[in-house]
Amino acid sequence: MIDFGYTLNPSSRINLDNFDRNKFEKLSKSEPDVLLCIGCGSCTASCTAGKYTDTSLRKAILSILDCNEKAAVDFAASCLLCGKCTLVCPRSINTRNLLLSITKIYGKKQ
Amino acid sequence: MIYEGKKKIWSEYQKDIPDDHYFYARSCIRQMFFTASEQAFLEITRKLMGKDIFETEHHTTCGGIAYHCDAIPQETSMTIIARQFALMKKYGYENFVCSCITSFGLYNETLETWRRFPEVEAKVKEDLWESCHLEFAKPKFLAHTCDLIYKYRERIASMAKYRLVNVKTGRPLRVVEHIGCHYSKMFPSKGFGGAEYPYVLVGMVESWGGEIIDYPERRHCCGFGFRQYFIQSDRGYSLANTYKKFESMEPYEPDMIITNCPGCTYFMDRWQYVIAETQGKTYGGKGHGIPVLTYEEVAGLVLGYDPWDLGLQTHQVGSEPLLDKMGIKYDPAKKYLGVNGKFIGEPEKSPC
Amino acid sequence: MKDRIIGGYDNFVLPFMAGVIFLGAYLLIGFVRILYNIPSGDRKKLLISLITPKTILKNIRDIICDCLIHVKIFKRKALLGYMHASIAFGWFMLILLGHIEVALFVPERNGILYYPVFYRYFVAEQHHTIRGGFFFFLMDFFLLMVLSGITLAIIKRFRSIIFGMKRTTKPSLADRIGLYALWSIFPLRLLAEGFTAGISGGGFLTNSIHYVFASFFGNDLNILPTWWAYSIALGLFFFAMPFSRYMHIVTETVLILFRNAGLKVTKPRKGFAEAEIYSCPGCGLCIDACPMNVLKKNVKYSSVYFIRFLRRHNTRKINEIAQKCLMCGKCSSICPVSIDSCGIRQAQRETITNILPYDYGFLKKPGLYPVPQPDCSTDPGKEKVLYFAGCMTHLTPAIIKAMTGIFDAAGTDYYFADENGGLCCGRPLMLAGKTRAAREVIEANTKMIMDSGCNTMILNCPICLKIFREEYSLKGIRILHHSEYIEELIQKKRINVKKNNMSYVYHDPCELGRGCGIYEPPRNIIKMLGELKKAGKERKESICCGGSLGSITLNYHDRNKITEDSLDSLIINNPENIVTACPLCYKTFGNMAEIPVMDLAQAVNKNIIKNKQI
Amino acid sequence: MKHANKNIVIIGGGPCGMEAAYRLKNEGMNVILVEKGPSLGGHLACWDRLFPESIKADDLLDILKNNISDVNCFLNTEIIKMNLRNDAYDIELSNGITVLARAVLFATGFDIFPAEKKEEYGYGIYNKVITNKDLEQYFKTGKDERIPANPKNIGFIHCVGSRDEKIGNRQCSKVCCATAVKQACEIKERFPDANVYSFYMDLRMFGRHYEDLYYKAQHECGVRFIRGRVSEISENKEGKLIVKAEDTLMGKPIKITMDLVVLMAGMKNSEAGIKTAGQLAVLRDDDGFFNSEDSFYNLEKSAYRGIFFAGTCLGPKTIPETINEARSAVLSIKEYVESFAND
Repeated sequence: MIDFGYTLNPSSRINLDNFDRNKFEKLSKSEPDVLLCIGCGSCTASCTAGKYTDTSLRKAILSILDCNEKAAVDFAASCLLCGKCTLVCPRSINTRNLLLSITKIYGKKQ
Repeated sequence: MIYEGKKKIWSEYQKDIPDDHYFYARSCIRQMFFTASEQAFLEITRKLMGKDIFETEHHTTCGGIAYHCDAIPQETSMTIIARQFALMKKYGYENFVCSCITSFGLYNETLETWRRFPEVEAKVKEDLWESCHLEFAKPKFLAHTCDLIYKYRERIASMAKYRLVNVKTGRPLRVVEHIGCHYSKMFPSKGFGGAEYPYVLVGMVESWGGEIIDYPERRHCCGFGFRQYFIQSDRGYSLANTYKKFESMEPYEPDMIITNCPGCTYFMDRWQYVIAETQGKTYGGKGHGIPVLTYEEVAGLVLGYDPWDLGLQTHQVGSEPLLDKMGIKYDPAKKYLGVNGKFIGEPEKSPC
Repeated sequence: MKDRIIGGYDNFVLPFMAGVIFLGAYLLIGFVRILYNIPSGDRKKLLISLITPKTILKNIRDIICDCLIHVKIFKRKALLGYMHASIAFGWFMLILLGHIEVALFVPERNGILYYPVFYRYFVAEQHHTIRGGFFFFLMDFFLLMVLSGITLAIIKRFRSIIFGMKRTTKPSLADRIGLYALWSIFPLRLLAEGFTAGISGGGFLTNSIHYVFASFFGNDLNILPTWWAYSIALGLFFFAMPFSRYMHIVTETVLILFRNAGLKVTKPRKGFAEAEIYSCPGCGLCIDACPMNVLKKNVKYSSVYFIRFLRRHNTRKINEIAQKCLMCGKCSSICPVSIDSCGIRQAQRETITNILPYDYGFLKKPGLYPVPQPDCSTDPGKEKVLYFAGCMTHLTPAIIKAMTGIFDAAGTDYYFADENGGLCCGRPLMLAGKTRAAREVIEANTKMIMDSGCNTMILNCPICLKIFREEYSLKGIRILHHSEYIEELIQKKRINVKKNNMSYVYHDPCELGRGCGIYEPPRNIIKMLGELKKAGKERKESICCGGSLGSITLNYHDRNKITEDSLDSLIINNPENIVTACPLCYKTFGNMAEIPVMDLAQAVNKNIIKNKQI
Repeated sequence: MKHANKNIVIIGGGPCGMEAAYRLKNEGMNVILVEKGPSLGGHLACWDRLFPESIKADDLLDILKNNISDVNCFLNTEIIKMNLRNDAYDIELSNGITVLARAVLFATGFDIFPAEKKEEYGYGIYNKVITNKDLEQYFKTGKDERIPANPKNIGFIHCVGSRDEKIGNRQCSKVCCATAVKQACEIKERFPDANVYSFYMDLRMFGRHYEDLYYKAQHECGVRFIRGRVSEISENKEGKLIVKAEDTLMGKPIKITMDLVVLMAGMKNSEAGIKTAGQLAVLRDDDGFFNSEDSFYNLEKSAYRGIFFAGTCLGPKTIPETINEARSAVLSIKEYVESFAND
């Protein structure tokens, strides 16, 4: 192999063909509200932890749907479960259980 | 794939260009790397077809690469282009044909800018006079050299010595056609067949007996991308683009790639080697790579020119397997012999 | 008085003896297991409590009050209390008197387990003995008492509403066996003693039975079969006991000892929790208490069923119920046995959520929480207030405005800790069972509070209050709910409020009332503002607003039903305003109430008399 | 007293024309309904079910048809000539009949945007790309060779030919969002194992109960809504479709292989309607739809006396809106006709 001083950049593209439907069905059984997100971003805007770090339920849900489970857990892992997002969600998503379920189903146990 | 649907689209994108009397402008890249292609164009049009294609040593680059790299402003490139057109007028031509897709795109862009913003045209006119003392002119017809070959495709087919057919199996060769982005993506109506399913190369391949492959990433850029290539730290993106294309076409087992753009020929050819070196992946049968040819080279092969006269030895990917498939005779010993049998040097063998 | 049967034995005692031995062995093993599973520190506490005179007295009092008399149930509903007390106390007295009789009349049979139980069979009585007559009367009296209780129990099975219960527990199989055995024990005893009364003598009840039956049957052939039946019923009951709700008869006393020793739930299924689980009498009072049960489908999540599944080790169900609960604590507060089922739930949640990944690396970032440099120049005794609004309050700016208004009116020197947003208190994490994560948050908050140099911390969110009081160690800092602080301000005349002619109803937030025991300060304040009306259910029976952070899985629509139910209870006496003292209750009610809802701070701030000097 | 001319020509036999014909007939007018096609019903006749409640389109069509069983309907007929003469329009029809109409109602409706114009989506080129209308036909007949037996992934692409300056249609077609969501639910009901994706730019669920439909699509049908316009579709070797878009909420490009793609083709003013109106030099807006006298109070009136508009020739709208417009146009026509009787 020759070092050209550059190499092939990895693709940033989401390949939805890799979507793990079984796992997602497990999640939607654990918290059916996951299906209701309309991506408005209220949760992220109100997030207590979000002031300090990249916490976002919206992005966590999207990351799961976009086959990036690791990112989903990262977006959920800094959640303090304070529940503000539950109050601001226009779709009344049970956000806390959703966040817990995401870490439960997609995260590694500590 | 519904072929009739495509035909319908093709019928909607047919442009009207004359088939003779052109002022010819060369391509910076092609005259460096694929010199024989431009020569083949002149040979075919002038000698075989008997057309009047005029060329002058006074013409220059269009400035496209510098423009697309943000190295020069649009005003500069427009003035350069105005000078080219002025030369055309000066030598008594009103049709302009260029060998480069980047130029073709930029000429179109410039003409469209002038059409929409007459004050810009007036300014350029002034600048041209101030700098060159040349009379401003706009071509009546603007064409790319592939448009002309496309126009002559049936005549070439009638004179053909070889066809794009595998002589051993009798099957048409599977050909990937790659159109330079600036041919019709900016102005779909300026290209034969429009932007989605450009017909210009498809028409040639069909006339000469080949079979077109429609692979998912056919629209994708070859990866040149100007800044992506010229800035070394971004070169990985350029490479990734090409890689994506090859990954997409690989399952169709293409026998060759035909392109109409200088950059595309260069990058689809050279990057195959870099992909092999960095990713350990080679395409084409037996890891030979997929030969990437210009349309003039393909026309030349079909017409029976000697492959080495067409400059196929200057390609990174060897064209011998393709020549064998087409049943073209060639002398391997003469591959690296230039004009008057002078040795032009030989690439190092890859250590692996 | 003398032994009627030579050798003092008959085969019919076998079922009873088998039952007693089985039960005894089961209890012994269970007790040792529980002792083994409680932390060693707790064991030491228990030992000390058992030799401390004060706790001994408390233990005796609690056992009599709770286990025998069932004072708590009496307080709720006298008839229900009587039902429980008559059976428990009556039976206890029958056993006690049986032993006294054995000790007095046939002391040589002391220590034979079955003797006091089947005393009438084994001991022939001289009818004219006054001493005997006295016991005959007592025995019959208590038997009658038990029988009356049993009769009520049977009625309750079919018409529970008479006893103030809308819903009762659905008995399990073991419960049914125990239940029918229990129902039959005493009538059978009555029959057995009645048949035997001709030989052994009897009191007003047994003798009467004897006369009635003698005129029918005229022989003694029924004596032995009825004693057999009585013994079998007892044996069956004892066998069923460990698997049924009747286990509480024994376990409850152990639980009282544990609780008075200051033990708490650490593991969901072991140690103290196990004592609690087996102490559940399955009475079902928690079913009506549970705010979730406004929807019938939620009845299955009641504490009594939670405990039943815990006994059965049905992890799936246990987890489901543990995560559904609002953790409002109402079931525990009305539980006759005071089982801390929320504690068990929280411990169960820990088993699910404490292992989940989390990343609070951001807590370590420098400058996370800017605090003012403590001002050392001023008098150290001077009040320095730190106001911590909490996450929820940031969604209710009206409360913040009212709080700062009150502070300004009182001239309080305060620092608003999370004015630009702060950390969560950690209580929601605790409630969700993420205790490890909660500790990290507590640590970060503690540092901030200690750095601020305050000596008083004011919270208007009871959720925060509970964890700050229970889990934080903030030495030298008074932690006050705003209701307590405002009451203090008024008492000290630092602020003056005017009384208006409005009427108010006060909603006890779960975390403030049942959680922190604060019931009076808000009421005292409201009384100074206007008329305080009563709610349908209040104080420790207050119905959760439905917004609780306690529940993990309860969805919005089910929560709404709870909110409606809670509001119905609040407006029963047509108040003009609803006052609460929790931002979450305020927000939850605010969305649905038809009359104005306000936080205590808002109510006060609106009626504050501004300083006339200005 | 002059002989009262109560002839009204209605151009277009869709829901709008049919409803207007019925109401005008009830008002005692002499109605002539002209329809260029072989049957009444317009696009409604091609539809299976209507959002949001999923009622059968045929049920509505039957009602509309029954109402006008005694109205003069000329099918397969076009307007050849139309001239204003003495406060009436002299209209020559392609079947040789000439009518002197007091008023003319344009109920010319809309054309579905020709989806093949969005070349990058490959309608008419790829086998597995269909339009909303094709899907309705499939729902109705159960037959469409392009729809595979067990599709794994099905994609709906919103705004095909709507909100697209490139293609010459800048306006929102208004009904496609709700249609797409309805169809997504319906196809999920047909193929429960399929993953259904919906690529939208904005979801404009403006009407009553539409949001419920959206809710249902998410909650019950598990439709994945992706906010991003599809940029291109290609066919792979197996003839499946590779769809590229951006998940704009994540800011990342997406690629997915689909077994079926449904294009939500939008609405444009009917070419036939434009041609007919051209004879009167009726003004059209930039979006191609006819211009009313004003767009608030006199929506149904044109700048010409006796020429009235109703329905989708005035812009994209739903069927209930169309029917309401038909009724309001009837009121105006009646007023107009009666103004002559009072002379």
